[in-house]
Amino acid sequence: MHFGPHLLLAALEGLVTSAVLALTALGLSLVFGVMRVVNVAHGEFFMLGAVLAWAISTAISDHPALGFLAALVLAPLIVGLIALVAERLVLRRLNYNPEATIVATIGMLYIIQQLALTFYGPEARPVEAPFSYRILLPWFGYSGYKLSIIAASAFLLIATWLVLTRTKIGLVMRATQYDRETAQAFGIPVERVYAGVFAFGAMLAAVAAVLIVPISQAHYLMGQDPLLLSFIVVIIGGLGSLRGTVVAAVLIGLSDGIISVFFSPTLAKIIATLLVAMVLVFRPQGLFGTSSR
Amino acid sequence: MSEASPAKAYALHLGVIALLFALSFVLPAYHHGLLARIMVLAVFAMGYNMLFGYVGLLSLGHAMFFSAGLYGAGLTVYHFGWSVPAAFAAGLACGALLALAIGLLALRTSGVAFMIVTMMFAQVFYLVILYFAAWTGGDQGLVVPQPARILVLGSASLDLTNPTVRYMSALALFSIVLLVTLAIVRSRYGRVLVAIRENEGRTKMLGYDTFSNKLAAVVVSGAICAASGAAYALLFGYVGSSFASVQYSILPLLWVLLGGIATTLGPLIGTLFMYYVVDVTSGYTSAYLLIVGIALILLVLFFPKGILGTIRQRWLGWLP
Amino acid sequence: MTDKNGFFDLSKTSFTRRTALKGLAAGAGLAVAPGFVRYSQAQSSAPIKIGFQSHRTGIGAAYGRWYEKTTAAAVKAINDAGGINGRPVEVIIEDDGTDPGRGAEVVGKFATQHKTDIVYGTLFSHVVIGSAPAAGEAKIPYFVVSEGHHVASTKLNRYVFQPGITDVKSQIQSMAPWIAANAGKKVTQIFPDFAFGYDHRDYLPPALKAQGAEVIAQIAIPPTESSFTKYFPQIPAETEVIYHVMVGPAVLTFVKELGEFYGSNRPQLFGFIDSLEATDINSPGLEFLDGSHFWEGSPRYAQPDDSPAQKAYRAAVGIDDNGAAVGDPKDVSTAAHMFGCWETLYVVKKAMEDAGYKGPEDRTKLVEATEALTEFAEGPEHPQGPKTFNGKIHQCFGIQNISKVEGGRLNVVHKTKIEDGLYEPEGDYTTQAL
Amino acid sequence: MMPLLTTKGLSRNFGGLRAVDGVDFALMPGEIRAVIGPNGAGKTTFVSLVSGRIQPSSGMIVFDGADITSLPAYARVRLGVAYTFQITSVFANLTAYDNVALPVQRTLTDGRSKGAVHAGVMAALERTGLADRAHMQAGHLSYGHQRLLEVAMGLALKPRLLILDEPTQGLADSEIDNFIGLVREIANSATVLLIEHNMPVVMQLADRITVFNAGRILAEGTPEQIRANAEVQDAYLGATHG
Repeated sequence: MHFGPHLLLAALEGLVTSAVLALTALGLSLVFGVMRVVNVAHGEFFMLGAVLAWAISTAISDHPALGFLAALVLAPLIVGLIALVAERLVLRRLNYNPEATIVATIGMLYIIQQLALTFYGPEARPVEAPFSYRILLPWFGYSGYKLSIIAASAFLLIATWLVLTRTKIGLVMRATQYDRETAQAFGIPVERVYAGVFAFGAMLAAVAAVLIVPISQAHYLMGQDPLLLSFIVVIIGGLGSLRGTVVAAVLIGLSDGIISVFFSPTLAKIIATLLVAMVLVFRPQGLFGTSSR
Repeated sequence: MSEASPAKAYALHLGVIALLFALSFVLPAYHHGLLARIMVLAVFAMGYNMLFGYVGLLSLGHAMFFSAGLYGAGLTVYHFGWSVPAAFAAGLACGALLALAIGLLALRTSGVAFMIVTMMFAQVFYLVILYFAAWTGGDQGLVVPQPARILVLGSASLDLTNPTVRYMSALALFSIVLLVTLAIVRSRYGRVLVAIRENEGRTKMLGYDTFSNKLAAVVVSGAICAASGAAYALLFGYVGSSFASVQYSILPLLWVLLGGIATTLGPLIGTLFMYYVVDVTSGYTSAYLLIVGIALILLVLFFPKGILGTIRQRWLGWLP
Repeated sequence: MTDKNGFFDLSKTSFTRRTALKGLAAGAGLAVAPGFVRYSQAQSSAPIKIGFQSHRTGIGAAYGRWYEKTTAAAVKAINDAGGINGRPVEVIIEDDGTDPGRGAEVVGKFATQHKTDIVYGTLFSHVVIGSAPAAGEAKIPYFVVSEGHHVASTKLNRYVFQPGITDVKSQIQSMAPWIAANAGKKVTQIFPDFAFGYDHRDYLPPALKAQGAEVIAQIAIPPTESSFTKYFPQIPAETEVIYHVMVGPAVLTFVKELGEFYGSNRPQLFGFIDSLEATDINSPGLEFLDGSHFWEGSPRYAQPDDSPAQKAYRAAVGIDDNGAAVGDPKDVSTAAHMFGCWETLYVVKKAMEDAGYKGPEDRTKLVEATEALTEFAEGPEHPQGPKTFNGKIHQCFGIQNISKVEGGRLNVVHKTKIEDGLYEPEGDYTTQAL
Repeated sequence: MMPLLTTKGLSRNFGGLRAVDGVDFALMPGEIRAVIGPNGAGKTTFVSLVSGRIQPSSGMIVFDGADITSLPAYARVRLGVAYTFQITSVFANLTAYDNVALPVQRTLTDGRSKGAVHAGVMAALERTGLADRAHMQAGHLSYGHQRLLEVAMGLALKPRLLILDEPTQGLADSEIDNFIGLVREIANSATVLLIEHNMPVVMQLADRITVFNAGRILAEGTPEQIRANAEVQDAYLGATHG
């Protein structure tokens, strides 16, 4: 294949990765930014979203689109509820201590993973896409559903951005993020904000998973890579910066796609990871973060 | 940390070593073998604790130091036929040099960025092992040939595959590292490390070059972890990339947190505890990870300072 | 041995009752099984204990579950027929987490705590290689069902055997003549960028060259990859055959994306079924595979010319004509590999009986007796087909199947000969001390 | 006599704000110098520049004849520039003993003092009256004692220049009297640069006073001269007391 189309394909693939990554990472970033909690179990919420999507769409198997839509609504809600319970039972009782919450979320990771293995099983299971339209380009074919993921993700990101910047909920969240004590003094119910943010973060991961599952199957170990990538995106993008998170997700997604055009894939991963690490070393506040707070 | 009761502390540590020595003669074969492995991995945890517990630097990439030792020792034996001591030294040197390089870069960051940067460097290290599969055996790993695992000391030769020799070698390494750790922690240098953990800015204003001190701590920590890795390769005969994966960066963190952060004996206790929880529960259910997860959460909820940390806080304030 | 029925299956009411009934029936069957009764009455001979190192968790869990089912079936069959040397067989399972470190510990646990007679069962290569030193040091025979070339490479030790499944080097070599003659001469390989893939990378090109075909491109894909489309442009346009071998949970994605990329206008496809073990060939998106060919160790779908032994084996393990669990068509087995468990256990039985094996003190005799084996005839004990065994490299060699995807099932179109897969031994374990 | 500390054209900008603006300053050995000025006058920024906690935008700092402008903070401490924090920042989780042991072992390593850590620590604790609390956790000490511990740590550094940033803040009157005695004693062996709001303390202690306003030095002189200076009264004293 010629270089131009090859690059186009790599870019398209990169954008799909970016779209899913942006949603997942945004969830992590909110939790991290507002609560200062490093949620190691974030990838497992992602996995739960995919597994639930399989369960729901299998239960409603009349029409793939119907099952998928039901999953798109229900799976995040269930995951959000689970996150809420976890927040109540564990994180709150730890008073959101950074180190303690890392251990606790590692514990959650094990629990969720094991429950998925026990009840869902070790197989990778597919979910049918709501529609299967193959876009025929002059050089290659491309999945229409993949393009719709990009659109759906963009829509969700804009909606989240509007909520964060234009509504009272967003204001309250930002105030809590800026200074917990002061927010409390101003009568903001910090604990409720935290619970809401944690659940919302998990829901974003679940939505991302439901979107991706028709092209990449549900599997009980699928949460690992999104977790690592999301961490990277959050740090590169700068803490609690929605714009930074999205830009970083696009950057990571595209570079992942495009670097692989030029290098052997494992070498490409080595170079990409090293590059990102170097960015962190020499600009630890991230590319878009402000230097101090 | 105070100058009080050094005799008590040293007596306790020597007592633990004596106990482990005595156990060699009474333990059933299985537990004997398991304990040898636990002691080697407890060294890994002690190396991790050096940095995490005493300097307050939370790394998520220590698997790279462990596997630097593992491969440094394993590959020199496998490809060049080096002797056991030379291979061990090679592993140690690999870990220390890697730690120096990583420290110089990663210490420019702090907090969460430090966690992520170390994790990413470890990921690079892991991928490099896969990339050079022709040398490293990639994800399958390599078996260190049994005849090469014989330690020749003058006229005597010790077969590291023999259970008793292996146990005693593991105990020797463990004891040395334990006493070195204790000495460091109680030294002036240890006091500076704790000061950096508590308040780095203030420590600078007492005339300490905190960067160099932290760098030294990263190197010491990396070297100890590498010693553990090198011993693992030589004593258990296998090197593989799974030891460089993220999981093996998280494990020492867990062991240390369980046993008691910033306690000299905590890493041993944490490793021991975790191993036996997995070992016992896996006998009853394949869902033992569930139990591990629940145990972690309960521990962090009710014993946030870990087993030994809680004991120190409630009863034995003098524990180092 | 637990049979993990999916939670979501249970939630469907139509299955609940059936699953429960099935469980009851199985329990009743066990209680009245002749072997069971005999041993509980006799109690004269202690059981032979086999330590089963199983991938219950971790990346290998889908295989582990089916390996356990096959093992349970084989052990039941062996015990029903009087056990080994008149002694019943007892299987003790430990999870290795598909991790080489834990694997070595588990071998130690079998040897020193459970005091099993042998260790058996492992699939994933890195676990085998990681556990082999522990087996060698404990001097406990270690029978693996891994298909890796590691045993035959003679880089492990004298206690490790692979007598139930052909190694991958031999499999690849025996595929080459058929590919060159039937699929095409210009081959592009797509394989995972780790050891399993390297076997294919290294052994296929010379094998094809010997048949007058050539590999024109090799595309390695990193193990962490979950999306593959971006690699497809590297496939040269003149490619006649795409030779693909992917493992892990992302393989379905791989095939689907290949389908989206090429549509109906595709080169010939030849793959190793490893890509789709435990996956329904009729999953959405896999229509693309129709007309393509796969290597299969043992056929997943029942074939018209199946031997009575093959039929009996399928019934004993509990897989239907489509290779799925009886009663749950969605629970697809790892048929191409798991037969190796069945056959390995029968090899163990044969070797133990040849050696007059009485207990752990006879382990060296067992090793030598196993090394003395040369041939396994097709039959109830070896339902996949006849095999030869090379005692010097501890590896068996059998026939391989090439199957075509037609109408949503895999039909065997070619069976290779054992000779197609033979190669020069790379060493000799029997010269090592016991 | 050569000044111990001089700054030439020392400036520091924060964004658009010139917190310290071209300050020329000289301090003679053995002096007790007070720096006063209204809030935001740049006093703390100035001493932070001297101690090396922040880097100057321009200008030069000379200590004991050597240019230390580009030296990192810890290196200045080793030369003898000690700084005690405005906000108490003892190591709360360490014992008082360990808090003081840190600076003591530092000077021992540097060869600026001799003997054992233990003797040095106890000497510093005794001078500040904390000897009987040596094994208490610093965080459990009363506020006043924490301030004293802070001073003890400064002392233990054997400084040639001790910078005290608002040392009497939050102290009771009785404690302040003790404190004044302590600073006088310190001045026997070290030069003292004192930022202080409490004017009676300043007037009692200082040999000379430097007045900062808007990042610049407004006036400098003996306490009497400063008290008489009309400009200072307008800019500062008037503002505070009027």
